[in-house]
Amino acid sequence: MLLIHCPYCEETLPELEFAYAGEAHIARPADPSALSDEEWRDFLFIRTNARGPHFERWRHIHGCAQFFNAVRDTVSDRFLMTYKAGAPRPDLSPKEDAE
Amino acid sequence: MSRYRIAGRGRVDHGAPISFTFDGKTYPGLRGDTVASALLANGVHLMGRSFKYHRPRGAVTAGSEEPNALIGTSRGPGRFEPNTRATVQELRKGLVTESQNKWPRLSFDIGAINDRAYMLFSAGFYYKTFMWPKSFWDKVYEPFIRSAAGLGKSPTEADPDRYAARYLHTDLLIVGGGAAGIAAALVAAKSGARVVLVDENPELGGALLSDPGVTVEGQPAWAWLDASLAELRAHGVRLMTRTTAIGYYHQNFVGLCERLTDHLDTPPANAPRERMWRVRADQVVLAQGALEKPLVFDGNDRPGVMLAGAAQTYLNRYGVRVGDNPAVLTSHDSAWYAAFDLADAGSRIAAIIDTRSEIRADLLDAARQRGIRVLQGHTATGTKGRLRIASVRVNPLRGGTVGAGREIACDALLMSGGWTPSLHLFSHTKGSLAWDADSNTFLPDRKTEACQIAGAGRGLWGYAPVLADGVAAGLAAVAALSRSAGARQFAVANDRPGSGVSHTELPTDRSPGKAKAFVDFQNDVTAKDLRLAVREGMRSIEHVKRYTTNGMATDQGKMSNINGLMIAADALAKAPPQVGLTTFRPPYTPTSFGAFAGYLRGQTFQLTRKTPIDPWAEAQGAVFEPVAQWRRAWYFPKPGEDMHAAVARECLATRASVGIFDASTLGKIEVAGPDAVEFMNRMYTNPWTKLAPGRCRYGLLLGEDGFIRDDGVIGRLANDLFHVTTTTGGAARVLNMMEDYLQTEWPDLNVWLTSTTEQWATVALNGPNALAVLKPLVEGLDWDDFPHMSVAECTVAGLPARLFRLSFTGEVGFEVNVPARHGLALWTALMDAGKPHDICPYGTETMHVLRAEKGYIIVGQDTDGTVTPQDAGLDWAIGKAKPDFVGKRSLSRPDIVAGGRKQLVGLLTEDGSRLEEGAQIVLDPNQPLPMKMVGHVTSSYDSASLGHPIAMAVIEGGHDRMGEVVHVPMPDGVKRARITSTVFYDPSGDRLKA
Amino acid sequence: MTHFSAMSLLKNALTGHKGWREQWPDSQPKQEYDVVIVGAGGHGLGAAYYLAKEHGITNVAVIDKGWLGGGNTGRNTTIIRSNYLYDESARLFDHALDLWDNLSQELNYNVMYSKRGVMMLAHNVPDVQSFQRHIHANRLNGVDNRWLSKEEAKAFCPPLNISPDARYPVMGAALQMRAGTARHDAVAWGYARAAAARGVDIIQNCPVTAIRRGPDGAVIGVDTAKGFIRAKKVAVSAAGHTSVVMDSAGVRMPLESYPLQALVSEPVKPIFPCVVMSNTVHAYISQSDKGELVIGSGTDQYTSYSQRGGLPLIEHTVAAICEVFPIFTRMRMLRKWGGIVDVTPDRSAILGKTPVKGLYVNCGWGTGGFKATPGAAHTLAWTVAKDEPHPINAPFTLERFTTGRLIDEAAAAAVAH
Amino acid sequence: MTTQKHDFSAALQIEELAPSARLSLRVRPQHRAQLARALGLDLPVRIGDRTAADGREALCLGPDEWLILAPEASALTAAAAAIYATAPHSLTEISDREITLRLSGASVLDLLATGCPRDIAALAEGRGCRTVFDSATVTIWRDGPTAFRMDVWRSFLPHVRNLMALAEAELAAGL
Repeated sequence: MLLIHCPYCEETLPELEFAYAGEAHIARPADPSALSDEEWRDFLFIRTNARGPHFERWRHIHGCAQFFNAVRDTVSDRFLMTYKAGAPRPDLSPKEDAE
Repeated sequence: MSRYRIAGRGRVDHGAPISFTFDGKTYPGLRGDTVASALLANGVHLMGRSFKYHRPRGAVTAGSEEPNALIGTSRGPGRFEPNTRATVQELRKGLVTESQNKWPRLSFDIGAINDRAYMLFSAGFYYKTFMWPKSFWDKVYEPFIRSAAGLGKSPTEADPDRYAARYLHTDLLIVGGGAAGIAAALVAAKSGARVVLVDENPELGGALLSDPGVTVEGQPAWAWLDASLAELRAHGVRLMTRTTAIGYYHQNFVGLCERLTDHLDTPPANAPRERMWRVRADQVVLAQGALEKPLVFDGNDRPGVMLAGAAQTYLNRYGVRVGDNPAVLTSHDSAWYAAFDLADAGSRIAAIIDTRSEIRADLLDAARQRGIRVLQGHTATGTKGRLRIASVRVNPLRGGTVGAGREIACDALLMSGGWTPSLHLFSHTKGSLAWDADSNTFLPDRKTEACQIAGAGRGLWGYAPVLADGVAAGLAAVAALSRSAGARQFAVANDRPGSGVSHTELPTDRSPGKAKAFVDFQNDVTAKDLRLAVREGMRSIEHVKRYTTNGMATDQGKMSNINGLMIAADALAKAPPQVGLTTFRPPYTPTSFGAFAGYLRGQTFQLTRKTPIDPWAEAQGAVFEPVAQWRRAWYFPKPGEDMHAAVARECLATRASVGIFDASTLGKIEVAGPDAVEFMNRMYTNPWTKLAPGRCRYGLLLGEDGFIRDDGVIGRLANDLFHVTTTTGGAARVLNMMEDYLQTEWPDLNVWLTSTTEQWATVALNGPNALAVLKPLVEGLDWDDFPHMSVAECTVAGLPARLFRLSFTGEVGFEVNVPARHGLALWTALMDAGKPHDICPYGTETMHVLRAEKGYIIVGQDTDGTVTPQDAGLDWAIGKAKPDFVGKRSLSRPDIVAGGRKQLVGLLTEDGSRLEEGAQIVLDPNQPLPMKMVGHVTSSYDSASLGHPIAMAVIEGGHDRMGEVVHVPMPDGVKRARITSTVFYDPSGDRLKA
Repeated sequence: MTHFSAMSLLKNALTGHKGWREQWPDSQPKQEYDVVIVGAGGHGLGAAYYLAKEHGITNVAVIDKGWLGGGNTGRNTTIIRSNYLYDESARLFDHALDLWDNLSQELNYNVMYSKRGVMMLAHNVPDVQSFQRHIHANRLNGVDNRWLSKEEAKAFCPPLNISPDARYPVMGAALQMRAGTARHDAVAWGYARAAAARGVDIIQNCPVTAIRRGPDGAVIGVDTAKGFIRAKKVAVSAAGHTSVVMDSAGVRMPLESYPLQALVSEPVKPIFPCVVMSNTVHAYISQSDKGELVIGSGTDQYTSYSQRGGLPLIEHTVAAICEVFPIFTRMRMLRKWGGIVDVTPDRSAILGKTPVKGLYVNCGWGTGGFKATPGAAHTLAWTVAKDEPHPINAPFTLERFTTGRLIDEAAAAAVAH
Repeated sequence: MTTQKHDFSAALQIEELAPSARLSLRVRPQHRAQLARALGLDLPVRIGDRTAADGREALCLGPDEWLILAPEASALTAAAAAIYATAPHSLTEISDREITLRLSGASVLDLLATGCPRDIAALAEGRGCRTVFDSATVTIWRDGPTAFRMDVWRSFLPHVRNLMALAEAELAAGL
């Protein structure tokens, strides 16, 4: 069972309080009607499925109820960081060099 | 007392005799015995039969790694379990045990015929045969293979015992209560940290319990143990025995299984049998010690052949000599001490046979003092004895050649192939291992978790270094907790240091192809099986393991993995690390299903939600159905009524006068805020801007993929306030979906969502007399401004209420919402008010029938996650003018706008019979299989009101096929059905206008 | 290739099994192949076998980052069935079932296909409706699947608890008699041996780091830990790792990889005669030839390549088993493990051509890959050989996610109201 | 509904409390102070913090969410409604959504540890949290070293009580 740091509660809590909510930073297009079928497919279905650091969303469903973002290494399952929804996608390159 | 039990010796209670039965025979034992130690005390070595060859076997170990001595244990009805390790099961009053995998009896087992034909049962033999004739596989071969395998018998009765679970948060978890673990705890305890020390055995102490001669800090080992444990208790360290760390999960989450009652004569009432501890520790110290390796030689599995360390344990912990004249066969110093202890206890050591030519002088002296014959540089090439070893054949080794063999008589053979660290939990964390060429074994290397490994668990030997290492691990853990503690040193006297060499198969002068030199005892995997696997192209240890089943027995390879690897590597002419080690899997030792299930059994298996009106329904003898997490009244049978009769009566009564229905399970969401209407416009397909306060509207919710997800009637209570209802099963899903869009896509909107599902109890009234029943109870409502599809706040029966006027039946209908605590009161008030009108309570089945008569869909029944609004004939619910809403874009994808989609229609059979829900529809009933299916029946009921059955179906291009006849091929013939509108009852809707 | 038979076994037994030769060589890569298959699981090895046997294409390499059969092929609960709802799925899985039926003889390798019957339990009205729909659809598709009353279900599987007081009482069951289990390792080994015998190279411990494309965009080969390997065609059959491999060819996939756990009990004498699945309580169980109860769990909620799973999920899985089969609480779990399953948005596979010339993909099998092995392998070989869809895999395109023609078996079992 | 008292060993007391007014307040940070004034109750900003004033209690459950307890709701709703125009918010009465249990006694932490994955012992006195007990979302208030309140959704209560009954029996058995 993972340990997850909720950026709103500022506490590190057991996974059972949280619900996974899929890949992060896939914003819903402002005007879907302007999109081609391929562009719309990309939004709906295409996922990075990263092996390594993965940008993803979680919801503190049994807590503050907030959705937030996280970077988790999908090989070790270890969280590199969590941050509030709407915050910019963090740049990981220095971190990757360090590894 | 049997001559094998030494009065007063060991940690058993010689003043507390306990008798138990094994295969029907009663044996004496002592409090503190295991079944194995008690049987050995009675001179019984034969305890089981092996898996494949049914060879006679005795206990080879004294612990949880035992592969041979597996027994069935029982304590009355429902309390039988197979495959229990006799070396772990403690004696208790009335314990009944039996041997396994034998017929007719342990001492004479027909299955042992396999042993005669063992050459046929080589590794992977079953892949190569049993293929002809093909039909024989199911009928003959497979049943034979299955019945031959399988060790013990499964329980056949439900288990009356309880199981428990507990979360535990601690600073430091120490796994293993031996010297290293205790030393780590002693220093950590002083740091003020919360410390938990667990051990799988009934007592803490580990190997010290088998080495009473060792002196620590000037005290005999056992006295030092008592003092140390007292000190730990004084510091509030939580000491847990009979508790196995079964799995090491992410971020120091460790599962512990505590065995609470299996050792008790009479467990206290309601006591759980086992408890699963879900531990989260900031730091973990793994001090699990090492496992002794068997030596691999012909006949190394005969009853009486056991690990030297086990014999030493039986002697010193249980006061049991495993034989009168045991021989010792070893490649490691540790076995010499076992020999000395046994000799000092009165056994005549037949010989110490050591494969090494160079032996430590002090060991040789100690042997000489005891008059023990020592054979250095010797190998063992065979054993004799049918159900118990009678002799071992030994040969001198001279420069790689094996000299002439001679028989040495013995009634036990104590072997030691050296020791390998217990790496299992460390491996669960995916920590990497490093091969240590000196000790020929794997040691823990790179860590992935916040843990320390101490003592024999990382290859150390002897109490002095192990205690020091435990201190170091304790200090490291304390430092990692940013606490501090003082170092400690433990002076050790009479230590038992040791080293050794390791082997593949022992050298032999006989044909290795004939040798039955076992590596995996339980699975009967021999060295030659492993070499055969390699010869057949199995190059990875994973392939070798799976091909031979080496290491897949219930000891999970604790006995066999390293020996198997050494032999496979030798056969591949590779270094062991290049061949790799198989992954250790949780649980560390086999763990009962009950312990995993914990409280999740029976009525607490999964939660059942009940409405405030549920007690009334139950008292009325309602039949319930599970709907999502809820239980709902399905129908209310009168005496003698079946479901069909009850539902027909409920339907007719509702259409004729008035019916009452508990709708409390419907999801309810309060959508409030200045942007509420904008939010509703974006979420639902319908337009909401023009909906006036006080009015309500059917709402349709799509997924972004354009398929129907949920629906419900939504009331606008005020400009900024909507009362949304969802399906029963969809409530949580819909709220989560709304929150998702609100928080992540549209955080700018000033609107908030609150679940009010359980704030309100909801009672539906339907029927021509619904108004007459309700009206007298209502206050504070302007009936002149309350047409169909209205909502208002008022009081009903004196209770604050949200009153909806809507209909899911086609009759005049209302849904009364009152605060949940008043739900039952409202229900009874309406029942009373309805008496003059023969008000009829109805359940979900009648609700389904009534709505189907009107063609109202049920999401999840008439839709299946692939249905668009157009498919369902709900285009009218789409706000065409709206630029966007969730799912809109998907509705214009090529295959969504393409023709031939399955569309919802009504169906009436020509012979007036009822169609089966799920029945498939074809256009040409005479085509061969596979038939081209154009749709299926989604809903089908007998309509008492209409006097004939009705059905709804999705059919390709159905909306353009009105009036056409389609065919429904059933096993008993094809039914013809005509496509109709989905509205069967009161198509003009007059009854609503009443 | 030594022919396997009772005779050859006996003959070798008498000569101390000296006669057996390796079942497949440990090949080193050649410079060029007609076809390179990425992923030496049952699907990839099977495709190589059928390419050689049915299409005469033998200059084929199957490359794996680890040992053959070490992925999901060797980590699943070995359930085989074909009683799927939609025509597309039913055809594909029933094609596989037909091939399973004769696979031991075809490969001269006993894969122990055990037609024990797969029984799926219905615990509520929507389950019943869904299963009836499956049964009717299967019947008209010529797929065997029939309805059992709860008493019939109990008779077919005596350990079953059909008490009406259960939290999820059994209301009946759908039974496919042709379905069952097989020995998973034997499938990989059997295909490997038969493919190698026809000249296929099996290259193990050789991670494919990238798929290389030429100036015209077509595939020209793969970069591997053992250097560049030229190939006219490349088929990716890498399960959980497909996204990563395809990404190197510039093809982004609608896939997510989730941890899936399974477990076995200690072995016991025969007690469980069939396979039982319950989607409502999430329990899947059968008994292996060895006597172990083999139990499948659900996927963890988050994507992962760690091949580890959490404890809570296992607790719920075991609890579900004990709820449906109360006699098993005193059985012990011997071993549990994790795999990585690649899941598509509609939980159906992607099998066929890609936008890249010469590149083919077989993925997205989720938890259902093992049962499809021969069918997937057989039709993939056809598509690679002919560069066109096989009638059976034609619906399982990548395009369907653009056009909206999804094959959503899971959604069809959706429950609300 | 009347308060159901139960006769348990002093080690553990589980009782259902009589209902009182409970409201869910949602408001953006910039309007928090206004609402606080209107409700006559400071609204803490740190999730888990609580405040109390003349019979009213507030618990911060999220960045924009507070749980308000009061003897009676209408006064609060009226006061809040009065400033809605300048301080838009959502104040929803949920008095009947949950039922509150009072849990107390020496072994109360053990009881909670049978169902709560988070470290409840680490929850400071005078604070609260929304968390999960088995599969039920609950709100926990710590009122003393061994004194807690637990708000449980009404329909989940029978399940939670069943589990607690098992735990009680187990604790009484002493193993």
